[in-house]
Amino acid sequence: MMFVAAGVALVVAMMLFLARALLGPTVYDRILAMNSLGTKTVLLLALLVFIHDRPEFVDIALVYALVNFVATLALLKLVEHGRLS
Amino acid sequence: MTGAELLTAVLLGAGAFVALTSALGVLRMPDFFSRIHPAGENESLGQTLIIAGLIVAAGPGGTALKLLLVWGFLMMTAPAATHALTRAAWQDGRRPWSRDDDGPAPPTPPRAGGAST
Amino acid sequence: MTDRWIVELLLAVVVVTAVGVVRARNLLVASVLLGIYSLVMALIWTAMEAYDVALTEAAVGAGISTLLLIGALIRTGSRIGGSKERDAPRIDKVALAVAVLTGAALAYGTLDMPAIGDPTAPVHVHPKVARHYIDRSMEETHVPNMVTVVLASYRGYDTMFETCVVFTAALGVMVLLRRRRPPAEPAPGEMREQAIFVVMTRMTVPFVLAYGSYVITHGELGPGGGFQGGVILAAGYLIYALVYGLAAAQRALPPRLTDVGAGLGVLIYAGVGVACLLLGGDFLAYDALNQADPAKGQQLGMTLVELGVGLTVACVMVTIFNEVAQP
Amino acid sequence: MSLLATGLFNLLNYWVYVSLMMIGLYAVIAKTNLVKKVIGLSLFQTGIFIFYISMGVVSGATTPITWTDAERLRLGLSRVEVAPERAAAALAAVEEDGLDAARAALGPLAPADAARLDELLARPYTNPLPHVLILTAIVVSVSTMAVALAIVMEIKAAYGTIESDEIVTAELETARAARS
Repeated sequence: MMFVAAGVALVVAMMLFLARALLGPTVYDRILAMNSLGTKTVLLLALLVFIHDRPEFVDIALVYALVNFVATLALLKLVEHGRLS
Repeated sequence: MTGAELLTAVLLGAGAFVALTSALGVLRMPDFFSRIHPAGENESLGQTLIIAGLIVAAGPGGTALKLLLVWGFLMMTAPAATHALTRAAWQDGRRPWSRDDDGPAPPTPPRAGGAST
Repeated sequence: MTDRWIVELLLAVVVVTAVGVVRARNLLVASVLLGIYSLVMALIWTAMEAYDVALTEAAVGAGISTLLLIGALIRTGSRIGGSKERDAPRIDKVALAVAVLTGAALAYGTLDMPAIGDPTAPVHVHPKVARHYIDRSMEETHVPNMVTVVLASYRGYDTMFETCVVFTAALGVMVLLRRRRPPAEPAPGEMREQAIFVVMTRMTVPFVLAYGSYVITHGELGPGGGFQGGVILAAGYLIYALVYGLAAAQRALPPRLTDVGAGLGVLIYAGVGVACLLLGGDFLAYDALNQADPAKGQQLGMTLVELGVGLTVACVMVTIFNEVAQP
Repeated sequence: MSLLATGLFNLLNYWVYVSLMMIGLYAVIAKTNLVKKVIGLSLFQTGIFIFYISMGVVSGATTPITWTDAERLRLGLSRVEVAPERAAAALAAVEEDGLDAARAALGPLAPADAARLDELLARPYTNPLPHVLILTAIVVSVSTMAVALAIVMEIKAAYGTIESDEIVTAELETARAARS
C-alpha cells in the first residue's frame, strides 16, 4: 500500500516536471525536466516492480539508469557543438 | 507493522515529499539556473531516500545489490548531466536572473540565437 | 489491480505528451518531448506487467530513437526553428476532421471489445496459443521466462524474420547514407577534454557492455534477451562515441566488423534452424539438438538464437548510428 | 451516461490507443515537415502497441515469468499471521508434495489472511503473446524509423528542403520546364 502511495506521489511529481518540459521556455529547461523525469522514471520502475510483488526483476530500473544518460549526452552535444560525430 | 516496514514507509514518505517539493520548485522558480537547485535535490536526496526504502523492503540479497547499483549509477550520471547542462547554458550566453538587475519580473529569454526555443 | 490508479494517471500523461510533441514548433523540442513520451511508455509497460517490453522500450526509447532524431535534425539543418512558424498555431481543419471521424469510428469499434483485464477474453482462452504457452512451456523447455520461450522457440520462425527486417533496415540506411570519408577528429575543447565526461565514460561503458552481455545470455531467467541486450551493448558504444568522438569509436570498433557482425547474427539464427534440419528435426525445432533430453536441446537452441539476435541488433544499431552521425 | 462510466472503467486503454493513433494521424496529414511526419508515424505505432499490451492484461495477474509455488508461499507467509514452526512445515511441504500439502500443513488461518494467501497463490499470468509481438515490434520500429529518417536526409540533399509542399512545388516546376 505504501508503495502505491509513493508511486502516485511520483507520478504527480512527474506531471509537474512534464509541465515544465512543455512550458520551456528555453531548451535547457526542457532538457533539465527530461533529465529529472528520467530519474523519476527509474525510481517509479523500481517501485512498480515492488508493487507487483516481483522485486527480483528490478533489472528494468537498472537498464534505464544505465541508458538514460545517452539521450542527455546527445542533446548536450547538439546544443554545445552542433554535431554528433 | 514491523520495524522494517515502518522504516520503509518513513523513507518512502520522505522520498515522495522531496520528489513533490522539488517538482514544485522546478515548476515555480523564475529561471533556468534557479530551477537547477530543486532538480538537483530530487536527483540526489530524493532518489537516495526512495532507493534506501526499497533496499530495506527487499532485505539482503540480489535485489538489494541491484538497487545499490541503480543508486550508484543515478548518483554518477544525474549530477554529471546537470553540471554539463549548466555549463552548456552558461557558454550559450545565458546568465542567472537576479532581482537587482531586472526588477521583479523574470526576464523572458531572447527568442533568437543559440539553440533556444 | 491495486496499481490501476498509476496506470490511468500514466495514460493521461502520455496523451498530454503526445499532444505536446505534435504541437511543438521546434523539432529539437519535439524530440526532447518524444524522449519523455518514450520513458512514460516504459512505465506503462511495467505497470501493465509487461516487463520484457518495458526493458526493450527503456533500452530503445531512451537512447537510440532520440539520438536518431537528433542526427536527422543536424543533417537536415533544421536545428533551430525546424518547422516553419506558419506551421504551428494554425490547425488544419481537414486533417482534424479526418482524425476525429476515424477516431470516433475506432472508438465505436472498441465498445465490443472485452473489458480490460477480463480473464475470459478470447485472447486468453485459446487452447493452442496463450493457454498452451502458459501451461506447458515450463515442462517442455524448463525455461521460466515464457516471453523468451514464445519468442525464441514457439514463434522462432517469426522472430527470425523480425531479425531479418532489422538487418534489412541497416542495409537500407547504408545504401542511402554511407560515404567513404573518415569522420573528423573532434576539435579541442570538446567533450573528451572535459574530465567529468571522461571519468563517467570510463566508469559506465565497461559496465554497460557487461550488463548488455548478461541481458543477452540470461533472457531465459528474467526479463531480457537478444533484442534488449543488443540495444544495451550498442548504447555502450554510443556513450563512447559521443564523448570521444566518432573517429575514436570507429578505431575501437571498425565499421567493417559491425557490417560482418550484423550478417553473422542472422546467419547464426538461420544456421541453428539448418542444424535442426540436419539432425532430423523440423526447421528451428530445437528438440533435435539433444535427442536424449529435448528440454536441454530447447535451452541450447534458444541461447544460440538469442546470441544471434543480440549480435545482429547490436551491430545494426551501431551501424545506423555511424551512418546518421557522420557529418 | 452509464455507457461513459463503464467505458472509462473497462475500455480506457482502448480509448487512449485511439487518441494516440489519431494524434499521430493528424501529424502525418497536417504537418508539412517530413521529420514531423515521421514523428507522427511513430506516435501512431505506439498507439497500436498500447492496444496489444492492453489486450494481454489479466486482472490481478503477474508478469509471465514462472513464479514457483515455493516463492509464492514464502512471500505469502511473510504477509499473514502464522506460527513460525507451521510456516517452516508448510515451506518444507511445498517442496515435497506441492501446494495442497502445504496448505494442509499450515492449518487454519484467519479468514482475511486465508483469502489474501489464496489470492497470491492463485495469481494467474498475463498473456505472453502480445508481449512477444510488441517487443520485436519496438526494435523493428526504431530500425524502420532510421530508414525513414535516412530517406528524409537524402530528400534534403536532393531538394534542399524537407517541407513537403515546397518539394511538390519544385517537382511541378521541373515538370513544367521539361514540357516547354
